[in-house]
Amino acid sequence: MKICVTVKQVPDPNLPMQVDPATHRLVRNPDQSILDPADEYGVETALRLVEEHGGEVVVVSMGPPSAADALRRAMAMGADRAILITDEALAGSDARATARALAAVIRGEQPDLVICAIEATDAYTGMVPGMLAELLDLPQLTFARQVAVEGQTVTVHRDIEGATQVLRAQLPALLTVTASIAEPRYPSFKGVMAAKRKPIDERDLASLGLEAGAVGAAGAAERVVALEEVREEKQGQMVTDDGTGSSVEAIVAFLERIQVV
Amino acid sequence: MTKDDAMLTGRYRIASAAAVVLGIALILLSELGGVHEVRVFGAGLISLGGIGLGVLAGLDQPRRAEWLAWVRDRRVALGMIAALVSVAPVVVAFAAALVVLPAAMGEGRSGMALLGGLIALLMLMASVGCFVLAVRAIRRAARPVTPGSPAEAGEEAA
Amino acid sequence: MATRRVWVWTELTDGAPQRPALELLTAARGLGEAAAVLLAPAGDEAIAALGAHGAAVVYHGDDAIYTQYAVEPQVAALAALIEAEAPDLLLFPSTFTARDVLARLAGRLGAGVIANATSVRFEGDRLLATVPYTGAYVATVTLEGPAPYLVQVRPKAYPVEPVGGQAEVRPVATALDPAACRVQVVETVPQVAEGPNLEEAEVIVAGGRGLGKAENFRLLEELARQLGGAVGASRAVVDAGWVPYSYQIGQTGKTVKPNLYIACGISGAIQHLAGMKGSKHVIAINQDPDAAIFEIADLGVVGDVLTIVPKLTERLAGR
Amino acid sequence: MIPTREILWNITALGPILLYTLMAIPFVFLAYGLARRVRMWRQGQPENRFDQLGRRLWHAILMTVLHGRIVRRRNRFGGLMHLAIFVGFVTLFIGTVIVMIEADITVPIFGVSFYRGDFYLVYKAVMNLAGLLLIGGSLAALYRRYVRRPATLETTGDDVVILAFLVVLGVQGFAVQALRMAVTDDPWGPWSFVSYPMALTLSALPESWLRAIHVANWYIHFLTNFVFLSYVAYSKMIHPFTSFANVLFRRLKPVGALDPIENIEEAEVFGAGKLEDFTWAQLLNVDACMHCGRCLEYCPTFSTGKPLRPRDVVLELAGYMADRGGIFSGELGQGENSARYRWGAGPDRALIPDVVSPAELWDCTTCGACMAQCPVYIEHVPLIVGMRRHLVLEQGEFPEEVTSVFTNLERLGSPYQFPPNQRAAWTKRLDQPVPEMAEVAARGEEVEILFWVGCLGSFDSRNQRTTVALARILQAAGIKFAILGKEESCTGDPARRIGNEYLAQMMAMQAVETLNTYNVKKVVTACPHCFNAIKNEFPQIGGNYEVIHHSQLINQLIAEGRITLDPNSALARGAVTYHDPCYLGRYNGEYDAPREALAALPGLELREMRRNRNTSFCCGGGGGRLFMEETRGTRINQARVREAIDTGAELLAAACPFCMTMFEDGIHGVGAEESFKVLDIAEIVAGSMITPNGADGAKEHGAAESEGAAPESAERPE
Repeated sequence: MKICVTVKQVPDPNLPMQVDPATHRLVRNPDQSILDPADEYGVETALRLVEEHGGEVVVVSMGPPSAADALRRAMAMGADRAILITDEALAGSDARATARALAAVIRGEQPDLVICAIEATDAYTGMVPGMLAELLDLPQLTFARQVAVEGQTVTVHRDIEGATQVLRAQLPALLTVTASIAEPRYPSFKGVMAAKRKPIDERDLASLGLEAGAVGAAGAAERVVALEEVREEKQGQMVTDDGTGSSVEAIVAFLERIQVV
Repeated sequence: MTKDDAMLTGRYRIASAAAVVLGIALILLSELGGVHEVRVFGAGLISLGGIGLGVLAGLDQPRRAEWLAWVRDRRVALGMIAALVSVAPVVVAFAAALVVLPAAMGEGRSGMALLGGLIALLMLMASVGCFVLAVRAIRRAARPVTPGSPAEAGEEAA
Repeated sequence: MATRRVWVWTELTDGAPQRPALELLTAARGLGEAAAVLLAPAGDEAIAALGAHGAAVVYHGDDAIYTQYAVEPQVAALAALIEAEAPDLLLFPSTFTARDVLARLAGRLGAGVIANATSVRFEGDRLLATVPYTGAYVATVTLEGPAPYLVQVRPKAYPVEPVGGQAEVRPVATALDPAACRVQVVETVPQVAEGPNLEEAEVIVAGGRGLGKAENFRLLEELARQLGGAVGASRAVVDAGWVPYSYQIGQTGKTVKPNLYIACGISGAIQHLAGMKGSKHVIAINQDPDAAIFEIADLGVVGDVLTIVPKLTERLAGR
Repeated sequence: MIPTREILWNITALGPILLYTLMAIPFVFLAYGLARRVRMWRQGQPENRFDQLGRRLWHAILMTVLHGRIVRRRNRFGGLMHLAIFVGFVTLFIGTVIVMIEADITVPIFGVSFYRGDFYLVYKAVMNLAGLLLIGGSLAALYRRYVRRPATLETTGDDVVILAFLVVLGVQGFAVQALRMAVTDDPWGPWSFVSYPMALTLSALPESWLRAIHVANWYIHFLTNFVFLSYVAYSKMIHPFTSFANVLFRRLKPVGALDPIENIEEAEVFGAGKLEDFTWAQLLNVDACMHCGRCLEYCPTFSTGKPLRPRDVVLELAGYMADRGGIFSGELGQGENSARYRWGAGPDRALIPDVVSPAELWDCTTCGACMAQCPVYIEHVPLIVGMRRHLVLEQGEFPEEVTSVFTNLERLGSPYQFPPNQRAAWTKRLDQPVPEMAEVAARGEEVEILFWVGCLGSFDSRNQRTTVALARILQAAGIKFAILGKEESCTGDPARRIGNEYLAQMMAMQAVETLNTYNVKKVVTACPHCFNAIKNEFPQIGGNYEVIHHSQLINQLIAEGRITLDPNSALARGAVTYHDPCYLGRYNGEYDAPREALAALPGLELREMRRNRNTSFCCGGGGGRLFMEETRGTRINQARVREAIDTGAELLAAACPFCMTMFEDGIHGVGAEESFKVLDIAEIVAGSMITPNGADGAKEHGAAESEGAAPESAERPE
């Protein structure tokens, strides 16, 4: 079984994020960028499936050359191979442009399964997997918290509003996986060293047969018009209860403000 | 081990064995021929040769030794016999002392003789006690070990 | 200029339109002529409800196939409908199925999408949407290229406003090949009322030693039920045997990242913080004004948990 | 008449012939067994333990012959018992050699006899005393094993057989002497004060009988000796050799420093997954264990019912090694020796998890109590960390909770998920600013000392109070200091002790680079783990600094009068007990400074816990345990808190942020938060300082310290 996992290098979500005011893009400092934690679940899922059924795990990413680090991390976890789509013309891609580039590579790989995170930790639109499924003409099974493959059938358990659901489809198919699917492994040092020796297949636009106008900022439909920094810093508001539950109103007001009620 | 090493080891082994044989000859000479000056050299050669043989065998590749297996298979019985043999003469000596204690007390110095009897009694008890404990321990050690895993043992502890 | 035609993709729960769809109808009315797209077998009440909330038109497809998890038939039908009717804007809520349909539809149409919008408006012909970005920024974004534009809107961004209209029903009769639905639903089991598990809960109510005794944990369970959340605990409470280890949040327990974390009687040792620091919003209730938990709380309440929590539960139940 | 006796009395020429000829046998056995062991040890990795031979030799004599660690106040019975057996055995052995020298060398070769006169008389008395010591000591040992039965002691068949041997050998000796004197009626008999009364009693027997029994005893005595000597190398009686060798070749580097994996990027083996991955000295270590059980006495895991027992880990390895080395079987791969050990099942087992289970390995807090107690200097912690390294680096296996610790260290430089730019957040609580090294360097200035805050001191609000208190003390004393702020990162201590050597080295190298960039000379820290790493492990990678622990600095400042304490401090009143952090006390020998600092406050009455100083009982947080759930046995931190409460103190003085975290948890765990509290030494001193303004420090800063205390809805402090 061949599994393609899409991964992304994102700025460490624990560090303050910065946006370039001129380009309206996230400042991506390679030193502070990591393999998207959300993607680790997909890599882990793929590794477990391959451990069970045999096969190959190929991680695919689009990004600057420094995104190779994220791919190495995935390979240190155990992925066999990595493909990095990197081209200056790709900068500024939106979901649509990203999906096109990824689809171009994955189409060539002919995998049995494509596994994606539900959404990336930096942009969290969650649109790429669905677009990718359409572009690759694959059935999509989303929000999986449990996956099983039997023969040519993939079965997925998912939690949706108020219910749990079991979905089934024939391979090839595309999955998106949630954080409860499996605890991602921490790569052993052996894995890290092995990953250093594994090749990263770099692809540029020309090799993918994509037009520069279809991807990158030029191919993006979504455009940022304005960016405003919100000082929605944590208020750290303190209320002292008078002993009769007087603070309840303040709590309710807070709940309303954050739209929980 | 290289070929040279093997040759060297072979030579050491011959030398050690020769030392033991020569040592034994010197001892016989010393005791039977009354040449007591050579006794210490005989003893020295036997010791050195013995050590040499032991070290060479110890550093060598382990190999199956039939007689060792024979000993091992009979180790409980051998242990029992050894225990009995080592204790028997002292038991006889101290038991005899206790038997003749009344007679010894009759010869004057009765206090000292009584003390001697007491010491003999204690020594006898210690010997017999140790004999019993050793026999028990030898039998217990021969029992097969119950296999188990460290983790199981840990749960037991917890 | 013709009136803009704004469609709202609609889902039903128990035969009634879901609340997010009704919110989007409010948004759609403000932008032009509102229509609802309802691809599901539905009764008259559902259609009427959509009309009552401002849908001038309801595009209704009632093929039985839609009762399934029918993303592909939906996309096929929507694509055909869009080609035929050429709407200006489609609004989608943020539900699981809406997201699946929207993304796939965008792929089919080769269109861009704005996700997570908190407001949508037009400036001339230009669509503008507000999207929170990385937590520290709010971006105003647009979509380039020809209509229709696809936008996914966050829940509760717009209020539900009944206006008492009546919708015209236009049947959607796209020919659908049952084989086009490649994903089958094997079973759907309604979730038991226990609420979500800790790792996935959007709201967590967690208790510490400040609760005094094991029985008081019940108060947290009631509040959690009211908020649709889960109950967690600090290590001290688990150590004391009040609740099982599966409740433990912290360095040596579970790591959680809910939208809202309500810490009740928890002092906030680093071992606990390590497990819940990723929470988006934190409310802390504690008697001790020096408690470390207040340092990471968005709202700190100095007071008695045993008084405040039941009051809060009662107050929320009354809404 | 000159006192002497006939040597080989009543023995024909056959006696010496047999005696000397058969001597080859015990020598072969002994040499074979010893050589087998040496061969086994040599399967280990190379390591230089042949440096400083003089020091090594003296220390080995001190610790073995002179019983340096064997006789201790806390192990008096066992220690004195051992000493008695040792002195008795060695004296008797030397005595035998003396007789041999007389009979075989000086008389036959040189015609000189010295075995006479006063020497002979004293000899007789000494030998009788030695015999008594040997028998008495051995009987005491049996009494200890069968009657006293300390929990830390387990008795094997081997133990009993050896003790029985020793008793019987002693008794045989007395019997031979008594029988001889009963016949010869030795006029100097009373000098042999044990044998003499028996000789008197025995003399009532006919001489022929006495002679016959004497001969039998004489032959059996030397044969028993030969059997015993032959048995030595295959039993724990090998210990005079292995113990001596083990102490001789012990690790001389600081006990707090773990040896790094050299050149890790090029290494092929990480940690110990097979026996051969240990160094030869470690294999010797394993073989030197005599299962005395002292390592268990202060072991936190043994005391709280966890699977890990350091003694058993060592014994399991020893049994496994014996199986694999084939001492008895003569063939590699026969499992005869496993019988000595509890879980013996042959040599086909994997080191981990069959011989040593991961549960055992993860239980260890690396507190070092086992190593401090071991009379023969076995180093358990490096063995355990070696196997942890294998699990982490090769297998990627470790408790789930640790994953976040590793990823946080990798990405954020701290085991907890806090960004580096929040490291200096605590400084806002001080009236005076605390400069960061980068600013100081930019101004071209220098500081006296760098305050290494540490991760817990930086991010954990409880330990931030200690940090703030220490900074206030430094400011009050007028010390020019700076912090690294966002440039500080973990020293690698937790990662290293969990076994992630690669990550630990990266962390340490980064820290050393930062410190060297600013040309730091002197470092103070409130964290004994940072202290130990900077002091003992950073020199491994080119970081050499003078490092002092905050308790030492505080004590010094008090002694020099640079800070003034209020004798009526409200904070420092009543009974207090001090907990020795493992990484400050046992690992770095500092027991006094914190106690002296507390003694400077007259309102405090220091009460010692039962386990203190080098027998201090771990808080449970070391070795990465702070970050792992304690799933087995009872809680270590609660055991220690109860012990502290049992002293009658209401205040526990801590000197380590790990301990602080464990104790805060432990106090809640035992439900003592109303009546008992824990404060760092720095908090106690800072809270009792008279500041230059003349105000009582505790009152003035008490409020400022209680962060977030602002009553009505106020902005957060930072």
